[in-house]
Amino acid sequence: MTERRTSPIGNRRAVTLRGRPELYTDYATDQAMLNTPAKRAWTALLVVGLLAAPFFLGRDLTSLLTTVFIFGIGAIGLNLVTGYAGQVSLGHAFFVGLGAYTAAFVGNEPTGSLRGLGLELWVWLPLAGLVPAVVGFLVAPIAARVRGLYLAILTLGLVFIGDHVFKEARTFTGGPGVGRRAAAPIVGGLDLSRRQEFFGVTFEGADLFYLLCFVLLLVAAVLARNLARSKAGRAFAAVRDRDIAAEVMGVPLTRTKVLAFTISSFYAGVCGGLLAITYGVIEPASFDLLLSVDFLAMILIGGVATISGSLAGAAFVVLLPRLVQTYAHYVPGISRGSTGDGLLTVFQFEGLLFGALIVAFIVLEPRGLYGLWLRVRNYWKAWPFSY
Amino acid sequence: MEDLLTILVRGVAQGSVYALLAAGFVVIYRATDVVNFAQPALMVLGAYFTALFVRTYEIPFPLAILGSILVVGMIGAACERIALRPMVGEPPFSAAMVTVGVFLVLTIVANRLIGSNVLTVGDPWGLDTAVLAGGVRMRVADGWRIALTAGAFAGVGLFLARSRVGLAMRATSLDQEVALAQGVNVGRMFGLSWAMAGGLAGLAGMMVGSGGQGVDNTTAFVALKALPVIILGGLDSLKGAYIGGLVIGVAEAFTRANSAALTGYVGANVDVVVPYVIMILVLMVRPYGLFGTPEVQRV
Amino acid sequence: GGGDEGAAPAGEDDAPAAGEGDDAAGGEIQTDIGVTDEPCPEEVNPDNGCIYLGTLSDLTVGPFAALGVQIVEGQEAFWQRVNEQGGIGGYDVNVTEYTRDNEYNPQTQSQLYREIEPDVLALAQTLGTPPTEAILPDMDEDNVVGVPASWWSGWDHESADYGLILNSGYSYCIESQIALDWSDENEGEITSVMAVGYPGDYGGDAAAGAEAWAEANDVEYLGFVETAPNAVVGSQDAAIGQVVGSGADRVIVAVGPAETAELVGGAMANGFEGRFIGSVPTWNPALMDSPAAPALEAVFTHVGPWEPFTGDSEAHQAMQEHLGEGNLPTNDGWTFGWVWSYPMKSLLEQAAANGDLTREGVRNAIDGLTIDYEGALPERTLTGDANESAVRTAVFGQPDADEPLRLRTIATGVTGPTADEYDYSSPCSGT
Amino acid sequence: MLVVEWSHTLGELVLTVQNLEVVYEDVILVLKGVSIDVPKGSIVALLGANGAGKTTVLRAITGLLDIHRGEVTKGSITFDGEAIHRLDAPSTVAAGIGQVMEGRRAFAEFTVEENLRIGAHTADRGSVNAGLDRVFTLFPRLAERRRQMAGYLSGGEQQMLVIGRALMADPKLLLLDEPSLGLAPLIVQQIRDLIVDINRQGTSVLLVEQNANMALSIASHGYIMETGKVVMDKPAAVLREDEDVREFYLGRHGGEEATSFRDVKHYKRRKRWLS
Amino acid sequence: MAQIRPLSEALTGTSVDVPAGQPVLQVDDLVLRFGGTTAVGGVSFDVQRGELFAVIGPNGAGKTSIFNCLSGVYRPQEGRVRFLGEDLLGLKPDVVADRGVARMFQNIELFDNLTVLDNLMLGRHQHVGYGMLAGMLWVGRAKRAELDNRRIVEDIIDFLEIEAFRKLPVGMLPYGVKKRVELGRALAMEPKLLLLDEPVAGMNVEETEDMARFILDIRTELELAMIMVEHDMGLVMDLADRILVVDFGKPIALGTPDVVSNDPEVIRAYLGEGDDGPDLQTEAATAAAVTTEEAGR
Ligand SMILES: Nc1ncnc2c1ncn2[C@@H]1O[C@H](COP(=O)(O)OP(=O)(O)OP(=O)(O)O)[C@@H](O)[C@H]1O
Ligand SMILES: Nc1ncnc2c1ncn2[C@@H]1O[C@H](COP(=O)(O)OP(=O)(O)OP(=O)(O)O)[C@@H](O)[C@H]1O
Ligand SMILES: CC(C)C[C@H](N)C(=O)O
Ligand SMILES: [Mg+2]
Ligand SMILES: [Mg+2]
Repeated sequence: MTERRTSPIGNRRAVTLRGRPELYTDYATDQAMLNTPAKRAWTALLVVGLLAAPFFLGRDLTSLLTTVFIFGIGAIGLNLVTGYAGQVSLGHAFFVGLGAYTAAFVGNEPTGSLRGLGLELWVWLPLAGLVPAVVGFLVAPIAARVRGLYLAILTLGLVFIGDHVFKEARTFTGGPGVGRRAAAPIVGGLDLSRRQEFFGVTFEGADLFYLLCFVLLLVAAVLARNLARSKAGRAFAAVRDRDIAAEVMGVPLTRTKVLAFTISSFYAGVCGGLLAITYGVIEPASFDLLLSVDFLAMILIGGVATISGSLAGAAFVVLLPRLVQTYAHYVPGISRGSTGDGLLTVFQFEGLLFGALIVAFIVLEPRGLYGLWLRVRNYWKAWPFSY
Repeated sequence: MEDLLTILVRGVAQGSVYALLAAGFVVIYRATDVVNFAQPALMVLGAYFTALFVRTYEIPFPLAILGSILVVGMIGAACERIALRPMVGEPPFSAAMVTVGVFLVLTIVANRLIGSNVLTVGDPWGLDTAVLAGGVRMRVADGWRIALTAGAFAGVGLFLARSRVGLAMRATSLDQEVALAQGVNVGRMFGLSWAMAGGLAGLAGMMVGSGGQGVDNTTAFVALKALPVIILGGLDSLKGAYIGGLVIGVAEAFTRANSAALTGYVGANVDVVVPYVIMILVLMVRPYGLFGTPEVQRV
Repeated sequence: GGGDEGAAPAGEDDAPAAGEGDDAAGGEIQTDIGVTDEPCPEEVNPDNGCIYLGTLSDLTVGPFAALGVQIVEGQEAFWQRVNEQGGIGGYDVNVTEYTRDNEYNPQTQSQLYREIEPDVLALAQTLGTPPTEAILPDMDEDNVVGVPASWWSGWDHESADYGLILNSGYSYCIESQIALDWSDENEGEITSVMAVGYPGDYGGDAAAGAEAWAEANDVEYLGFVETAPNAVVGSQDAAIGQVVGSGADRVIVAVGPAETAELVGGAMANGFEGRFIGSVPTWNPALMDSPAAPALEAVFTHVGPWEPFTGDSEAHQAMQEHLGEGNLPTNDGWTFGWVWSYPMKSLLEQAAANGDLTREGVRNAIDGLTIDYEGALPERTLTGDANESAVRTAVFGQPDADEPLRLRTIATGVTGPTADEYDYSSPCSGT
Repeated sequence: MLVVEWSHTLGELVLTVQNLEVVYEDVILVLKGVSIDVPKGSIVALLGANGAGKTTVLRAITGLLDIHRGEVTKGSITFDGEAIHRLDAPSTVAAGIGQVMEGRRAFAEFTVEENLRIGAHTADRGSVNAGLDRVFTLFPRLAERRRQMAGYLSGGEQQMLVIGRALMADPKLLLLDEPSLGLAPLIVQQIRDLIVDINRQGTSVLLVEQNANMALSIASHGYIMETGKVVMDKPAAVLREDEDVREFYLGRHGGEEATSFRDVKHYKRRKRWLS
Repeated sequence: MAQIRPLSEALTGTSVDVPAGQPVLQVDDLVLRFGGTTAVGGVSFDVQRGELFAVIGPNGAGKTSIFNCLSGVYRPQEGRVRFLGEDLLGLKPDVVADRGVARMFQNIELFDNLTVLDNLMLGRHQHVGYGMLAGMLWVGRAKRAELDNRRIVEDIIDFLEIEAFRKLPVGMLPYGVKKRVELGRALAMEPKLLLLDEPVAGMNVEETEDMARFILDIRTELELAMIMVEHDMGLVMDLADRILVVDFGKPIALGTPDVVSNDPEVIRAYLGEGDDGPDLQTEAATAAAVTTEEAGR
C-alpha cells in the first residue's frame, strides 16, 4: 500500500481472497448478495436474534442498542463516500446535525420562539435525509476539486461553518448552550417512543423505537450493499483507486464524487434525525469535529469499504464507553464518583481508554474488525496447513 | 488609525501562535504524510510544563521554556515510537486516526495534570502593554510571540532546507518503500519529525498560555485553528504555515474588533468561522493551498 | 413495592429524623422507582433501605467543572450527615451511585437523564439552567422532582418548571437588580449598564434583571453581549472588544470563572474604566493566582445568595464541623451544594411522613412544603405565588488574596429598592 | 551439482542465498527454497516468468519484505560473510547493496536532481556532485529535465532516472530488477554496456531481466526460476545454447531460423521444466 | 456457465462502417507543449479500418503524449483529431471513451482493490444502462443489465485465458496477467479504436507471444483499428502494417516495417546499430567471455 496514488484510506482488502470456492451453475446465483449457505444462515440468525432482543433487555440497554443501529446508518453513509469512493470526509457531523435539526423543525410543533411544522415521521424522516443530501449535492463540486487531506480539512470547514449556522439559527436550533427537543416519531397519531397497545400486546416506547431503527438499518444496509456492488459502486472504487484511469474508462469524475457525497449526506441526515430522538435534546455545538472523528473511527475500526464493518465499528464505538463506565471501578485508582480523589475519575478513565483502544486497535489490525474476521476465516480455510 | 495598527499587531501576534502550531503539523506531514491530530494536546502539555517549571520548581522562565520544549519533544517522540512506528507502511489515514487516539489520551492526561482550574504559565509579561510609536498599544507578550515564532521558523526552515535529513524526510512521506531502499531510516525520520513537532508545540503552548490568557482543559481547541492555516498555506510548506498563520490571525483580529457591528448580520463570534471561510475560498482557486506541492498525476 | 419491609427497619429505628416517618400512614411507606429495601452501597445504617437520588453535574470539561465538583462534594457531605442522623423514614439516601457528568451541555444532560432515570427517585442535583430546562418535560412525564444547581428565575414559577424544581435563594434576575441597587449606592452612581453572559437563561436572566433595573432607574442600558465558554469561542477577545467599546459604567457578568478573569483582565488592559459585578458562577478562588488578580481586586464585585462557607448560621457551623476545624473547601461550590440540599431533605421527610415515597407521592408533597435551612436562609414555605415566596436578599463579597476563600464578605442580607419593587409574576427570561 | 563445482572454481562469493523460503500474508508461499550465489566481481542473471519470485528474492536480500507483509521463513542470506536476512533495508543499503526496484519507483514529487541526491543518502557528501555529473553524462535526457518533477517524465526517462539513482551510492553489489523495462533498443544497448562498465569497476551485479538476450549476453552465470524454485542454473554461455531457454526466453524472432510473431500457434503451451 | 461465444458475437459494438479509403482516425499536425518542453511537435497520421498502426521512437519522444491527447487526458495546443468524422479534441476523457476509444496504459492502471471481474465490468461502465436508484434496489432492469454484461465480460475472460483469476483482486496478480486484464478491460469497453501503450513491456518471450496472439485474434475477429506503441522491435516489425517513428516529438519516418527498419535516420535515432537481433547475440558472447575471464582471476 505504499504505492502512490492508491487512496489515502488505502483499502486493505487488496490482498485478501474474496468469494469462496463454491460452484455456481449460473452467474445469477454467483452474483447474489448472500451467495453461500453459511452467509444466509448467519444473517438469518442475527436478524432473528436482534428482533427478539428488546423483549429481554431493559429500557436502558434497548436504547443503547438503538443508538448502535442509528450510528450504524451514519457509518454506512460515511463508508460510502470515504471507504468506497475514497473521498475522506470530516464533515459528516455537519450533515448529521443538519438532518437532526431538519427533523426537529419539521417534526415539532412551534413553541415560543422556536419554529416547527408539527408533521409526522413519514414526512420528517425523508426530509431529514433529503435536505442534507441537497446541501451535500451543492457543496460536492467544490470538494470534488480537492484531494486527500486537503479534502478532509475542507470538509472539516463545513463542520465549523455549520456549527456557527446552527448556533445562530436560533429559531430553528434553540441556539448554543440551549438546543431544542427532538422531533417525536409519530406515525398515524401513534408516538413510537411512548408505550403503545397493539392487539392486546403492550410495547414499551423504547422497544418500538428500537424495532423502527432496526428495520431502517436493515433497509439502509441492503441498499448500500447493492449500490456498492452495482454500477455506481464500481465507479466509486475506480475513482478512489485511479481517477485518471477511471475517467479514461468512461467514468465521469465529478459526477461520481458528487453522487457519493449526496448519498452519504442522505444517510447522515437520516442518522441525525433518529439520533436526536435518542438524545431527546439536541445542542448545536454537539455536531462537532469529535462526532466526525467518531464516525471515521467507526469505519476504520470496523473496516474500510465494508458494510458489515461499518456496523461492527458503530457497535464498538457506541458500546465501549458504557462498558468502561460499568467496569471502571474494578480498576484500582479509579474514583467512582465525580471527584478527583482517585488517580483518575471514571470519566477521565473512559476517555483515556477510548483513545488507547483506538490506537491499539488500528495498530494491531489496520484492516479493522473486518480484517480480523478475514484472518480468522483465512486461517480456518487454510487449516490444518499453515500456508 | 493607531487602533487599526493595534489590531494589526494583535492579529500578527495571534497569527504567529497559529503559525507555530501549524509548523508542527507541517513538519510531521512532510515526513510522514500524516496530519497529526495530537498536536493540540502536545501544545497544552507544553503550557503545563512551562508552568510547572516556573511555578513549582521556580526555574527562571527562559530555562523553563527550553525545558518544556525538550520534555514535550520527548513526549512527542515517545508517542511516535509507541503508537505511530508500527504504522510505517500503513495507509496515512489509519495513521491519522491513530494520532486522534493519541490526542484523546494526551488531553485526558493534560486535564488530569492541570486540574479543573485555570493554569497560568507564570510568564513575566502578564497583561503588561507597551504603547509604541503612534499610540499603538501592544501587549508585551505579543511582542515575544512574534519574535519567538519568527526565530523558530528560521531555525526549523534552515534545518530542513540545508540538512540531508530534510530531503530524506520528504522522501519518506512520498514513498516509504523507496525511501527505505535509498537507505533512509524511515522510522528515525518519523521519530525526528515528531520530536521537532513536539518541541514546536511546547513553545506554542507557552505562548498560548502567556499574556494573561492562561490554559485550562479547553485550550486544546485553540490549536484547531492551525488546521485551516496549514491548508491555506499548503500542507507541506513551512512558508505557507507562516504566511497562512499571519493571514488567519489578522483576519480574525479584525473580525473580532468589529464583532459588535458584524453580529447583526452574521451573528456573534463569527471570528470562529472566518479562518475556514478564507481556507475554503483559497482552496476553490488553489486546490493545494498557497504554497502546497501539487500531487503529480500522469498516465 | 416492598413497602412493608421498607417500613420494618423504620419501625425499630428511632433516630429522630426518621421519627415522623414512622407512624404516618400506619408505618406503611409506599415506594416505587429508585427506592430499595436493600441498604445503600457503603451504607451508614445497615438495616435502612436506600433512596437513590441522581446527580447531573459539570465535572470535567465544562465551564463550571471547578464549581461543579465542589457542589457535588458539599452535597455528598450534606446527605452523609442526614444518614448519620438516621436517614429518612427508614431509608438512607445515596447521591453518589448515579452521579454523571453533564459537561454543562443540555444534550448530554438529556442523554444521561434518560440513562439514570429508571434507577432514581429524584434528582439531588441538576446543574445549569439550560441543561435543566432541557430535561423538564421528561421529568414531568416521569414525576421526577429535582434540585437545580442554578438560579434561574423560572424555578420560582410553576409555569416554567412544572413545579418540579426546588430552588434556593434569589434568581439571577433579582440578583443583578439587588447588585445594581447596592452598587449604585456604595460604588458610585451608575450612569450606564451592560450585561455579558452565556446564551440561554443563565446569561439571559441576569441581563433581563439588568435591563429591568436600568428601566426602573432610567439609566442607559447598553445591551446584552452574548459570549460563550472558551471551549466554544476560543477566547473572550470579541466580548472584551464590545465591553471596552461600550464604555459602560457597570457590567453584569454571567459567564464562567475562566472567562470572567479573561474578560475583566482584558478589558482593563485595554483601558476600560467601568466596574464588573459577577454572579456566583463567575467566581473561583483560583482566579486570584491568575494575572487578572489585580484587575479583579480593583474592579470586581461578587454577589452571592447566602453567606459563604465562613458564615456563622447553624447550617454553616454544621458545614465547618463536617470538614473539621480550620479546613476549607476548594471553593464555595461546597457551600452551595450543602445549602441547596435542604429543600430535598424537607421534601423527602414530608413524603415519608405522608407514607408515600413513590415519585408521585414525592411530587405531591411539594405543595405547601416548608423548608428549614437551619438559618442559612430564612425558613420558607412553597406557595404558588413567586411575588411573595421568592427570596430577594443577597450577600456581597470583594476579591481579596488574604481571605481564606479569596473573597471578603462586605455586606450580608442586602435587599434593594428596585429588586423589592420588581413585579415577579413571571420569569424574567425564557419562554 | 553444477552449482557447487562452479562456485568453488571462483574464489569468494559476495552474496549467497541459501534455501530461501518466503511467505506473504502469513499464508502465500512464494519462494520454496531458492539458492543463488553471486561471486565477487561477476554479473549473474536471474531469469524467470512473471510471478516466478524474482522480485521477491531481491526484496528478501534488501530487507524490503516486511513492508509487503512478507517474511523469510527459512534459509539464509549472506553478504560479504555477514548474515543479512534479518536486517532492515537501511542496514542492507549501508552494508553496500544498491538496487533498481521493479517498476520505476521515482519520487514523483521530487525533481530529477532531488531524486538523484536522495540516492546518495548514504554516500559521503563529497561524492554527490561527481555522481550527478556521471549520471547526467550517461543520460543527457535527464540533464535536460534536471529541474522537472520526476513524475512527469516519460516511462523510459523515469527508468533512466532510477538507474541513475542506484549508481549515486556506488554500491558493492547492485541488484537490478528489469532495468531495460520500457527502454528504447538504443538505450538498452547503452544500459547493457553501462552494466558491464560498472562491473569492470568492481561492482558485482545480480540482474533480473525479461530481456534474456541482453541479460545472458553479459552475464557469466544464469539462474532460471519457475514458480518459486530455481529450475536451471548454468553458465550463461551454456544457457544461451539450451533448447528450452532459446524457445522460451531468447525466442526465435529475427535471427536465422526466424519465426514471425504472426505465426504464433494457438495450441502453444508451456511445457514443464524438468528440475 | 454460458457457452463461449466468439468475440465478434459478444462485442457487436466494435464494427465501424466507414466508406472505403476513409480513415477511422485522422490526426493533423498535433502540437503539445509543457512550459518549455515540446512533447509533441506537429505529428500527423491516419489509421485505416482494421489497421494495426505502430508508433515508435526514443524514450520521451512523445508517444504516450500522443495517446494522452487522443484519449482527452492532455489538451494539445494545436492540431486536429477526427475520429469517425467527429472532432475528438477538447472532449473530456469519459466522453472520448463513450465515442469508442479504449486504451491500455504504459504503467498498468488497473484498480488494484477490485477483482478481475469488477475491473472488466468497469470497462463496461458506459454500456451498463441503469440508474443509481435501480442499482440500490437491485431488481429488474439493473439485475438484468448486470447479468448480460457479466456474460460479455466472461466471454472476454475466456478469450484472454484468465478464468483462474476471475475473483482475485488484481492487486496481487503477476505483472503479465495484469497486462492481460488491462487489455480485457479495454476490450470490454467495446471500442472502435484501441490504443496499446507498450503491451509487452516487461514480458518474457512466451508471454509476448501470447499477447501477440491476442492482438492478432482481436484484429481478425473484430477488425478493430489499433495503434500500438512498443519498444520490442521484434513484435512491432512482425505485426504492424505501418509504422510512425517520432523523435523529440517530431515525425522522422512513416511507412511499412521494412522501409522504416532500414531508414538510416531511424537507425541512428532509435534502433541503434545492432538492432538487438542476431548480431547482438555474438556481441554479447564476447562481452560475456570478457566478464567470465575477469571473474576468473
Ligand atoms: N505483497 C504480496 N502479497 C501477496 N502475494 C504477493 C505479494 N507480492 C508478490 N506476491 C506474489 O508472489 C509471487 C512472486 O511475485 P514476484 O513479484 O516476486 O514475481 P516476479 O518474478 O518478480 O514477477 P515479475 O516478473 O512480474 O516481476 C507472485 O505470484 C505474486 O502474486
Ligand atoms: N504532464 C507533463 N508535464 C511535463 N512534461 C511532460 C508531461 N508529460 C510528458 N512530458 C514530457 O514530454 C515528453 C514526452 O513524454 P512521453 O511520455 O510522451 O514520452 P514517450 O514517447 O511515451 O516515452 P517512453 O517511450 O519512455 O514512454 C517527455 O520528455 C516528458 O518529460
Ligand atoms: C452554578 C452554575 C453552574 C449555574 C450555571 N451558571 C447556570 O446555568 O445557571
Ligand atoms: Mg518482479
Ligand atoms: Mg510512453
